[in-house]
Amino acid sequence: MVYVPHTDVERREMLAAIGVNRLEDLFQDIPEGFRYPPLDLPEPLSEMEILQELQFLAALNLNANTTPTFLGAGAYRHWVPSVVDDVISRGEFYTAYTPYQAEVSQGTLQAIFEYESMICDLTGMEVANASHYDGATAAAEAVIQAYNVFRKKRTKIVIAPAVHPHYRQVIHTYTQGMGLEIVGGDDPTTPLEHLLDMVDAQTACLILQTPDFLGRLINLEGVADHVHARGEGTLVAVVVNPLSLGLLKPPGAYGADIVLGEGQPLGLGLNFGGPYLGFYATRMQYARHMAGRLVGRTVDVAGKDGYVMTLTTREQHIRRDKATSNICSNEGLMALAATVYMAALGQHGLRKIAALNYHKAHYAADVIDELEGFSVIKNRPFFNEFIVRCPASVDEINAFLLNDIEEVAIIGGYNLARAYPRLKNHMLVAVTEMNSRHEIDLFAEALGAFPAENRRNDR
Amino acid sequence: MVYVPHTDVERREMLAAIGVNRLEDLFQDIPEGFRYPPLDLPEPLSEMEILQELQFLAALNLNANTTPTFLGAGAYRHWVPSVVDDVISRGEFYTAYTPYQAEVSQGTLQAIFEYESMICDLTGMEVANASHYDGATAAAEAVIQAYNVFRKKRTKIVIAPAVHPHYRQVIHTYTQGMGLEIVGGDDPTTPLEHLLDMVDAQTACLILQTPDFLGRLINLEGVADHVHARGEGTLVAVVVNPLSLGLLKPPGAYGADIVLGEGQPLGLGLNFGGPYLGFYATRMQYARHMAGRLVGRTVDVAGKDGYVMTLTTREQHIRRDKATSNICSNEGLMALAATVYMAALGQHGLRKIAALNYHKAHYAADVIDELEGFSVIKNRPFFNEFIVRCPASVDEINAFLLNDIEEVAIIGGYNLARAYPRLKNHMLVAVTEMNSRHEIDLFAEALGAFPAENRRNDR
Amino acid sequence: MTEPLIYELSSPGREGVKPPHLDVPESALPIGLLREELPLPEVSEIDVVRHYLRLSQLNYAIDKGMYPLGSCTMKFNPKVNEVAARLAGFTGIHPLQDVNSIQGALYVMYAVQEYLKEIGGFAAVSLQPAAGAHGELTGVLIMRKYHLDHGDAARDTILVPDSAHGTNPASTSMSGLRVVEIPSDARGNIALDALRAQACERVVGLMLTNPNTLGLFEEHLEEVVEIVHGCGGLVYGDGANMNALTGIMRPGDAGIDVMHFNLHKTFSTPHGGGGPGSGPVGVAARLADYLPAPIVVLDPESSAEESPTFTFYDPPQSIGRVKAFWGQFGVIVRAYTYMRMLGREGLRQAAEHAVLNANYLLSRIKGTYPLPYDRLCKHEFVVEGHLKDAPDIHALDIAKRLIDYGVHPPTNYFPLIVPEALMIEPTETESRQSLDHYADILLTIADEARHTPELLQEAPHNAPVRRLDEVRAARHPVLRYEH
Amino acid sequence: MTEPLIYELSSPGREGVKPPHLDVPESALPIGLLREELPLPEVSEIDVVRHYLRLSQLNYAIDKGMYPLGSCTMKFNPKVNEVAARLAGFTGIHPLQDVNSIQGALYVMYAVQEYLKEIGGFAAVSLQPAAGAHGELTGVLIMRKYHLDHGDAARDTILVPDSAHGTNPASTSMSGLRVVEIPSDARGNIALDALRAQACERVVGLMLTNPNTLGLFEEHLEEVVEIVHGCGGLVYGDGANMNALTGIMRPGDAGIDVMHFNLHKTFSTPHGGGGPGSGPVGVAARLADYLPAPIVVLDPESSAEESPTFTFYDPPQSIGRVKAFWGQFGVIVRAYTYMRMLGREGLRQAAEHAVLNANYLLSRIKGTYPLPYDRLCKHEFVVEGHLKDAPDIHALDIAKRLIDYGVHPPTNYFPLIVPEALMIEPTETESRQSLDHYADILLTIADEARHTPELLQEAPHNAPVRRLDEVRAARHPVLRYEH
Ligand SMILES: Cc1ncc(COP(=O)(O)O)c(C=O)c1O
Ligand SMILES: Cc1ncc(COP(=O)(O)O)c(C=O)c1O
Repeated sequence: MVYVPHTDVERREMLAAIGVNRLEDLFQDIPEGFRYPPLDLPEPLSEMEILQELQFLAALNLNANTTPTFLGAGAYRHWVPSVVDDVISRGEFYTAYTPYQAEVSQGTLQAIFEYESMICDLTGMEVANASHYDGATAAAEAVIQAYNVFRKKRTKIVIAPAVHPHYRQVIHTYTQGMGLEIVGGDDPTTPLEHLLDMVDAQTACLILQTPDFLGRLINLEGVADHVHARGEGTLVAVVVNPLSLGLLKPPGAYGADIVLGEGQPLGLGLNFGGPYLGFYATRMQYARHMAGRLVGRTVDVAGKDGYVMTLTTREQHIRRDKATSNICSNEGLMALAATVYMAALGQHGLRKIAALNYHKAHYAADVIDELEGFSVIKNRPFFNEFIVRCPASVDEINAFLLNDIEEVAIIGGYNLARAYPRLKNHMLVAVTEMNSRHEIDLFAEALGAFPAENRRNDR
Repeated sequence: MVYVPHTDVERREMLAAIGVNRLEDLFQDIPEGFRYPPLDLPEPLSEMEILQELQFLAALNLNANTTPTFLGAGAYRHWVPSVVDDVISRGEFYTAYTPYQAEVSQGTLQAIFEYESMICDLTGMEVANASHYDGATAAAEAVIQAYNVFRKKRTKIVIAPAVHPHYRQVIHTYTQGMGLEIVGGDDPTTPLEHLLDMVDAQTACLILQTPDFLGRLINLEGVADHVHARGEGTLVAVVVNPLSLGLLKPPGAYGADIVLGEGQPLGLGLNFGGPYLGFYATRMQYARHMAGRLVGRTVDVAGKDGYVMTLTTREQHIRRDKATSNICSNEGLMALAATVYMAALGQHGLRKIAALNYHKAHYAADVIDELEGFSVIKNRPFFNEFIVRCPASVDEINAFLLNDIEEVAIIGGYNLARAYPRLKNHMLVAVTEMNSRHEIDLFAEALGAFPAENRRNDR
Repeated sequence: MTEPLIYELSSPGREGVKPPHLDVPESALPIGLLREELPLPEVSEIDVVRHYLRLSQLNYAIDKGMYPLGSCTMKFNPKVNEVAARLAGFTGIHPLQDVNSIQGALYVMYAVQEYLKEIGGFAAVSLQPAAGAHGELTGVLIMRKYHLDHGDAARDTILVPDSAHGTNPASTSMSGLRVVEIPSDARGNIALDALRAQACERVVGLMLTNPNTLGLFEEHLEEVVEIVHGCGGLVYGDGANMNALTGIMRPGDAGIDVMHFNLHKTFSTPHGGGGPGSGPVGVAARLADYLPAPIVVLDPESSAEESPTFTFYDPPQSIGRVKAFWGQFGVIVRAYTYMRMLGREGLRQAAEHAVLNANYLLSRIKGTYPLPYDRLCKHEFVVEGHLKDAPDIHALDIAKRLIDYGVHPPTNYFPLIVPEALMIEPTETESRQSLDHYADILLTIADEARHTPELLQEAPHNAPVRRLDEVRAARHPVLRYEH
Repeated sequence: MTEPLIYELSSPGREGVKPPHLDVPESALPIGLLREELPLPEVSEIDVVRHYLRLSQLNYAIDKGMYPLGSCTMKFNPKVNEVAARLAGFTGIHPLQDVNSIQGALYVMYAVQEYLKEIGGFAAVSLQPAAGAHGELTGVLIMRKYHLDHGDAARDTILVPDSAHGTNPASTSMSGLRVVEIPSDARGNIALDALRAQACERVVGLMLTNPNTLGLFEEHLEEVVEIVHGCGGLVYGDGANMNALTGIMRPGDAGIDVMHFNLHKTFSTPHGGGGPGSGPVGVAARLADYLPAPIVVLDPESSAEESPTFTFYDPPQSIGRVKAFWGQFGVIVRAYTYMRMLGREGLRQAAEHAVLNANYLLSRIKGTYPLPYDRLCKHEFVVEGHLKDAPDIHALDIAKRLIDYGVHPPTNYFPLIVPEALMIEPTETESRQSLDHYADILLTIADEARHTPELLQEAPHNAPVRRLDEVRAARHPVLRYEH
């Protein structure tokens, strides 16, 4: 046997206890034609062999953590303190499941309660759920929440075109059967005022992002009040980079109804895009419209404090087709990682990390802006990501950075033309606390070395 | 502050409670001339920065685990199942200390009890201690045990010249103040009978090794009886590769009084030579002469089973200068790793790993023996290490293997001339379960490609 | 001892782990946009370590003992999975890196797609969905769009058996479709009459869980598929229970058109206290073009024999993207490790022994606990947690009493069609000793139920907390720490 | 619940984790040499994981709470140390690899040697010793050989203060030398008269622990060194207590000739449930040639400025090798990480706060627990675990009662010169809150000692086991599992 603990004797005895002769007999109820098909799958490997193969495969990838990297666009290379993995590697955490049995799940439950509290503190909101799959699906759930708040009577949704394009796509995917009218367009230069003008009393929600996909910080002071009035209650959902909130005003402070985003910057590795963490917070009045799990504090029969999953009547296992969402398994362990990250850095550390991102990005913008042929778009404040106008297509420049610099590979920024075809030759550059000054200088130098013969003036 | 948890307020209040003003005041009793010296040490680094530096340093080393490696000579590249690190990474194990308070150390104590039991089972002995620093220091402690058994009246020690040269050196270092006469010489071709002839009634112990440093398996059947008789009780200590005991007769079965060795092959990484694990077992009659910690089973006041450190009157903290050894901290965590390794593989797995080592080494010996200019010395059975006579100095061949093979670096075997100058051009080749057939063939091919012009006939 | 909240360990001004140094000049901050308070905890690393270690010890987990939560497949998660997923070459890649710099990762994804195709009998697989329910939504949207694209706009109904998991109807309604519930028959199968009655031109498809949540194999599988296909509908398979069938039967062979897999169940990736999961979706050939974009394919420009390279591909009729990036890659690496380690033979054996274990445990308790459907079960079974001669005892009491014996209770009160359901899924990684231990406890508890019912009603007695007041939690919700 | 032995979980024929495949032809086995039985456990990986997880939860550890074991410096072990030591480029190197292929490792060793030289005020350092006691043996052998090589063969005595750790006399006698004990004076210093009386031409050296095991700095340090040097002896420093002095004072400056460091105390490497430790030895210039071989040096052939390379070097008068390879490399990497992270400033602050914490805790309990020497302490202090108005209570009772409160007891019954000693070393990584908590418990216990002494005498009450019968363990030793 390859993996199961059964010895031959045990297996025989167990079959006898059941009253069958062979393992195959347990599958009599499967139509014979389907039973035991030939399977084109590889032979078993031992642990040593599979690890050797995986080491080989892993080595085929370029590790951004040890490569000068300026790519962000929704996933960021941040430093993860060692304590995070220490905690989430504990079998008691990662081999447990959803805390259905509260009495033997207080560790998970209390940690979720702490997570919810920290997300509230970070965003300035009143209630946060236990997680979504990622920022994009959290955004889709915001639309659904708003739709439900208005008892499916309002069908218009306004989404800022500079909301992460993947998020906008996922919202479209999720809601394709709901008959919604989604407006906002995809011109990222659309002024905020135009978007606000689209809000009307049929609008369930307006979705904004700051820093937006292009890295720009949007001043949303007063916007919620305006939208609430204009839309007669239209909800304002703000997508936000949680790390930026170490520095920036929380959306709760300027009246947002829903704050959500990708929690990956809070102590999760790049991991080729997942598992990540959708965080989601709203106002208490909407708690019962919210998707996802919620943990609350209560007491046991002896009066001792304890934690339980609560307000579960929103959920699929109770309400089935009337549930606020179909979500069941979420990103529990990733939420734990973010909790440990926020705790380990604490308010001082998080402020410092946010400031490091800010200062380093601005330093990088300054040095790049000085390069012949490259210019940084600086008309808006930014956090850790900014736009560089380049003298050639971003793909060409990135290929040059990756392959043609001596002794080093550099992972360049995101090609904005992919998301916004009009933004040809525009690179979205991300800089975090992991980019040393040396790396930034190297990057600028490499950009500067992009050959004249490949530069074009037609931009 | 760089690392301590104290806030400024707390520090002030604490100083006030003590009745001093400043931290410096706590050091008034230090002569002023010595106090607060200038220190030429580097500036503090954050966790991210030091890890980046360490990643850089680690990458400067050639990782034998991912390089075809044929080097052994006392430290072996073996596969370590993932479960080993999982267990020894648990904070409850690795951030505890010696289990002085048994009631809150039952985890450590029971694990040591299991370790001692497994070492007894593996070696065929009656009692094993909780560990020594490594195989070499365990060997030195065997000499001291024997010396103590004969109440320091016997001063002659016979050591086989094919005992690991480092072990012999450490024995010399340890015992340099004891006035012992250590005989046995350093000609590894000395026949066993000659060594046995050196034993007399003044001899406290005879130390043998199998597989010996040259990889040879020595048949020790009857040797202990012979030595006991000839030496009127002379102790026989056998140094052994614990993994070989998955296949081979345990020294306890042929009458050894002490069995010891390096536990590294039992689930410890190469780690550039440490931390390793000295294992040590003896007969019950000598338990009170043994060095190191011992854990035994007992009961608590309610009659429940539990484990405690016992027979502590042998130890330095009780007996001070009369102790059997000065050992205090030992290799607790490494013993735990070995315990988990032995448990995880179990009797079947350990047998199989031992057999893999045996078969692969013999396969390698066969293919190398066929190479022009290379011959394997096969007059004795071997386990996973054997001698190859080479057509040039081993250092030259190793440099060739490391640097001159296309697309791959190979770590060749041990240059026996370092330990035994007469064994010029003799390479000690180790082959384990981690050497795939492909690696072995590659190695043989590379040896075969050693250039004719660098070969010499003067051997 | 109760563990305080991490907030309660704060000391004003205390710093945690140290961020790196600032090695560039400071820039002016955007004054109007800055926050004032940031009321996060102020603790040191040692506080964090101790706090979460102590919390962790309040948890039960697979790594502590048997955890037979029905429908969840709480099998052992081999430790090698964790090592594999933490290889720097996997954890350190950015999802938007140049495809030439991520070939190792793409290979793993490609291989997992291929293996799942083979295991499920499907023409194509997407790894993007993040969990089972996410896979369901994906699958239902695929079915919906398929009909739309074929001019079948009137189809608005999904048939869902009454034994289905709550995510099935919930996914349906999220897709904007209508749920029609189909009852079960006396043997736990889908009631064929009822199904026939509902099989009409409004049907998008049927969501079939097989083995169903009773742990029973659908005995009329071929008829069921025929009926649904017959009315132009598609059959969705809820693959949460594939641990019963891997290597034994390929759902695609039986006509299942779409199915999600739960890598966190069948393929041994850890449940993480509630996630992350991974819910790849496999589809029959006619639905391949509808999969969420993108999926990993062999680069058509590379030579497959010599050195194949991999790239992303957007299926032309795709329902769209269901997640920001490519899927739960870290989970996928673990599943790959597991599948490769077990191989053809091992995967089949895992299913066989999952079924062996469930039937064995059932055989040990079935005289004692009422069994609503007395058939060979598959990987799990459902009994009633309600004993004739202990009328005041409920499934919940039995569940809580199990805690006192140091094991984890089964799923309870699901599936809904069995009163006082106890749904038990031991999984194949439990040894016979472990099953016997669990059975012995269940038998002891049945005895206690009769003779000392209060022991059950007041259970648990020796858990970190006693029974918690859920009503209070819901009536007076305290959902965050108040400063 | 008691956890069975791993042997008791065995099932005959059960296999654990799977070894790799045999990919070469089998060879004939050496028949006469083969074993028959191999009575190791037969368990699966899941059994192993659960068993050791459950065992681990029976332990107390720094990661659970304060662990003020005097003389052991149970400071927090930063988690980054563990990551550092597990980098594949460190764990995967063979100790006998070509030096050109291990330059990163040699650099780390070289740097640690340099840092320890600077911290200790020494001319040279060897990292080979595996623990403190091993360092002592090394140091004493160095002193012995130094005299021998200088024709001073009559020297056979090591002076050891009565407050010394047991390893000091034990190391002395292992070196073949004679121990002469020197008493302490009323302030806890070495009694100078007694020292003078013994200072003669038989003296190899004095073993000085400073601060001593009472946590007190030797107030006559300069006289002590002068007296010993005056009679031609050397002064050995037991550096176990360097956590009080790092960055504050360099022992070498005060004339200490040899000293071992405990990396597992002062430099935050974890104690591992009893080890591994690491006990590097630093020496003054005149002893540098005696260090155990080999040590790491700058390769004289490399250009130190451009790209220095490192190599091994055998000191010419070396006492020899004390360990098979180069030292506890994995421990050394952790210590390097710690030293670099704290840097000059942080190392000094660590010592300052270690002393602050000890004095603060002392200030909180000193009215209650008798303090034999009322002075400023350094990193630790010793009180009597014997209260005037609770004559039947012993240090052991207090220690065991502490367990009931969820903290770890101090060292007890050491040093031997204080009756009923409780030796308390909080370390700098404990916060004020943690110290107050511990002090509160100690004060509560003192109260209990007077009013409910049986609570102490029967303690612990809520540990995994109650007090264990040590006499029985020693009289009827059961030292292994019997099949
Ligand atoms: C039968 C069944 N379907 C679907 C799901 C949903 O899967 P997930 O939790 O991964 O979303 C579950 C989860 O328990 C299930 O048991
Ligand atoms: C003062 C003193 N010296 C020496 C030692 C021995 O150190 P090690 O346990 O590392 O051998 C100790 C250990 O506790 C000690 O406290």
